Amino acid sequence: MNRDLSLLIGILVSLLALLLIWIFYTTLAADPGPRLAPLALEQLPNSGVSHPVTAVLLNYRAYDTLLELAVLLAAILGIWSLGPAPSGFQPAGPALTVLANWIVPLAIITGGYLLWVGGHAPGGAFQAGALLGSAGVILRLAGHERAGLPNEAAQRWLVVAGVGLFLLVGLLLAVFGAGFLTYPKASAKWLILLIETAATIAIGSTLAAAYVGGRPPLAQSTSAASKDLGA
Amino acid sequence: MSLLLFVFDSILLLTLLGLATAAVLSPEPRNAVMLFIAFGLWLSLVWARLGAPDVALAEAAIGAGIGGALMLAAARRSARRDNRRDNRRDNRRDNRRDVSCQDAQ
Amino acid sequence: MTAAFLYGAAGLLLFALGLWSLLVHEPLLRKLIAFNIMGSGVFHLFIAVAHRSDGSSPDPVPHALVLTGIVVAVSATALALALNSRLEEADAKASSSKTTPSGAPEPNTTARTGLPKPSSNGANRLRWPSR
Amino acid sequence: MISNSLVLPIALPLLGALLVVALPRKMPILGALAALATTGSGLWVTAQTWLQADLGVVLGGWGLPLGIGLAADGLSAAFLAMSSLVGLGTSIYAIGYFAGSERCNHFWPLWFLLWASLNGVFLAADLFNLYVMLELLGLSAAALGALTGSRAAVEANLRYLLVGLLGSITYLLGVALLYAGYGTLDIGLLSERIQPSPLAAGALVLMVVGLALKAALFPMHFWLPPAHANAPAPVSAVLSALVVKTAFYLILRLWLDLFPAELSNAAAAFVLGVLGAGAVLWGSWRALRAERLKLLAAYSTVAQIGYLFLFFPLIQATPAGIARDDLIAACVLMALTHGFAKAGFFLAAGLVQQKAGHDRIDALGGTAQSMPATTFSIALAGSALIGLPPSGSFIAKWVMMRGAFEAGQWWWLIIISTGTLLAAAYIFRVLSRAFGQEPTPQCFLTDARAEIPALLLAFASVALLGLAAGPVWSLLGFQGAPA
Repeated sequence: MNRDLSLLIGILVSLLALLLIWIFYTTLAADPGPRLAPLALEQLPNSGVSHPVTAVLLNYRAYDTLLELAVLLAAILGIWSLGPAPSGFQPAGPALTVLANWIVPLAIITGGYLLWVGGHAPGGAFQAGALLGSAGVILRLAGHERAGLPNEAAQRWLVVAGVGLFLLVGLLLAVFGAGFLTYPKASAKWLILLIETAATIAIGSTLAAAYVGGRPPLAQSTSAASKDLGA
Repeated sequence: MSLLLFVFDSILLLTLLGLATAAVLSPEPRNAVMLFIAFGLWLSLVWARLGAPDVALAEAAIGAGIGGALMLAAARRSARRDNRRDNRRDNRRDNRRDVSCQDAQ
Repeated sequence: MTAAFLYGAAGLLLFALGLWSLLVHEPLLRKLIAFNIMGSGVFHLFIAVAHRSDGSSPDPVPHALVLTGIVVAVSATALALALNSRLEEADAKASSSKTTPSGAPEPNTTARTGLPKPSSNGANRLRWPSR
Repeated sequence: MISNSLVLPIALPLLGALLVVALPRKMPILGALAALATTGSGLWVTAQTWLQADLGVVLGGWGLPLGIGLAADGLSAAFLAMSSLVGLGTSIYAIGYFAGSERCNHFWPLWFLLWASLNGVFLAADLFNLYVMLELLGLSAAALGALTGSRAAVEANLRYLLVGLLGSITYLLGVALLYAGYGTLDIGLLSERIQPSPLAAGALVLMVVGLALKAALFPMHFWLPPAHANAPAPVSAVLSALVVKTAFYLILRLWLDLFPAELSNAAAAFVLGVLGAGAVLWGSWRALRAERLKLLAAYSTVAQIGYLFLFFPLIQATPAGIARDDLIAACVLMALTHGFAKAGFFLAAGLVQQKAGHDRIDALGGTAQSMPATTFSIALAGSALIGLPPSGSFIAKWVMMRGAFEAGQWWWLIIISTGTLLAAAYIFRVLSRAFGQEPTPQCFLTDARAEIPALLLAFASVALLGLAAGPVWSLLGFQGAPA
């Protein structure tokens, strides 16, 4: 891009930044007004978890989280629609293989721990899922073509697991309970843990699949079926 | 707020802005991604200071970790493609030079 | 109050820095880094606002929003990179087929939309076209 | 239970997406069933809103500031009805269009995610939830647009994805500022608390600019024509008819419901009107010059979005009362008419492209002869795009011109009439080519499954919305349609 133009844009953007900072200053100087924090903390004992962020994510604003998992699903479906994955890396040298053999189980165990601890301390499905995903990244770097993921048909189930279970719980609660995603107080803890587990698995496998970067290689049986479908 | 804390906050933020500027200004893709990962990790440090350990953890693992890994893979792929293309172009130029040499002889 | 202002202002600066880079830099990877920095700026503002009252515990709602935002941003990055890699593949194929003179333009697509032709120098650039 | 049904237009397509991902072998059947269920639930919500009252529900059982609200009033219901009917038509068309293609596997799940987010935007009452919805919309729309896999399509949709991301992050910055100032994300609560202040003004500008980028308002429209013209036909139809409308719908919603009147004032409305006027003139002109049918349709979308923004200065200048209600209803009617007409137009253009192997306007001769029903659809949809009676846009333009006259803003009249003339020119250019040869009578329908949805959508834009515009008024809670 033209140097003068980029300078001009720079000046305009700086002015915008100054304006925004001034606006922010006037906002902070004014009365803070009502905030959601006291309310969120007050309702915490009824939410089924004792960690406020998890309560917001999976109870008060669970609908947002459901949709966020759908965004992740849209991304991986978009990636798959673009064609098969590029070929993987060469099988790694002994050092990386040994490292992968240590790190991957460690990441999975830590992920499980983070998932469990999310109910009452920092942690939860996203952090745990990210760890699972990074385990997949390391596996792919070490030469595993599919980043430790199963075949295509199973991957399809894995990436929908999070939204699927979430939505199913929500709809069942709407039909038999108080309303969509309205957990009964008694079972809230277990429902949240169930949803979080499915979400962790889905997030982990989706992130790993995104790193693979394309449609998984078809297994023998399903490839025949999809040919039928294509015909 | 104590002066010490103010200085501490300022250093945290200046480093953060410095890393972001460096990441944005770096023309070489792999360096830019490395700087971006460093920025993400530093950001998670800042968020931990602001009492948001959950978000700090997620930013380190997802934003800097997975996002960085994705970008790094892309930077490496495009670098490899550029190399291959440059090699091919060099080969072609060499061939042409060979031809012209033969013509001259 | 001062800390919240400092941190919030830094978030706004990050947003502006990312916006500038997104507008002026052409390679896709740089645009994506810029977009991620813009996003981080907005998230940073949320976290600073959550931290506002120095005494009490921070507001968990913005924290949850930012967690959601981070996952959304990484999803978008992954999709954009996949699209870009597809584009680079197409360019690599096009430039390798150009070694033979039969590099016939694909009918009905590029030639007709008035889109920029595949850049021959490889590094994939994405302009905000005005043509 | 009735307010729980608000969830269904979002949950059912989401469920459909999951099912078609998990069970790819059952794809077309599952897809058709889920499409029917989605349409049914959308129309059910519309009917409830129309016959009874506005619906609202706060999910999670926590009450308002903490939970996320869903709401359906007349405005949401009108757009929801459009997305339901256009979505159903497109789904049926897609069964035929993608038959025998491997792309079918990728179309259905992404399309259901897109549909869920469309309905989700129309029903949302929470600013952050809208951000997530907009991102779901942007990602699935860009992925769908790139489905043809051609270089042009991938590049155009990569740009579309980035522009969408820029738009939604700008919107999110506005939301963050509002949260900093007022501590809530619910539109209803916020509208009670919000005061004219630098903060509110800044948030308004950020949110409207971000959304205008996604709505392709001139001069931020540059990404739209290549993205819409290179997508597969059913995708182009939903992109043009529905996806850009969501951003427009949100601007209208924020303008009418959220921000205080001191901020959404005459000057701001005038800016939007001027940009709309630019879109009308530039979009129509480029449509006239376009060489391809689908590119013509895409530029025509730019122009039609422009008309919608012309309503803002008029709504602003008219005092509350029947005249203002008429303008708002006419604006919605215009958006709906364009939705149906453009969907029908793109679906028909897709058939022409499939049959002829190209969609160059100059080489369309004989289309009327070989595909009479499709040509008829293009003509019907075209008459709605021009604004000929009895289409819905005729009534909308009539109300708009009357409003401009009464508000003393005569200059908009020039824009509207110039745009209409240009639209007539580009539509008749297509039709004159299509009727280029002596017609020999053939079967009216050549491929019923694909041609009927296009025909019905085009027909709806002309007859349903034009001859029976009254329901739009009563759905919005206003008194009868203007004579």
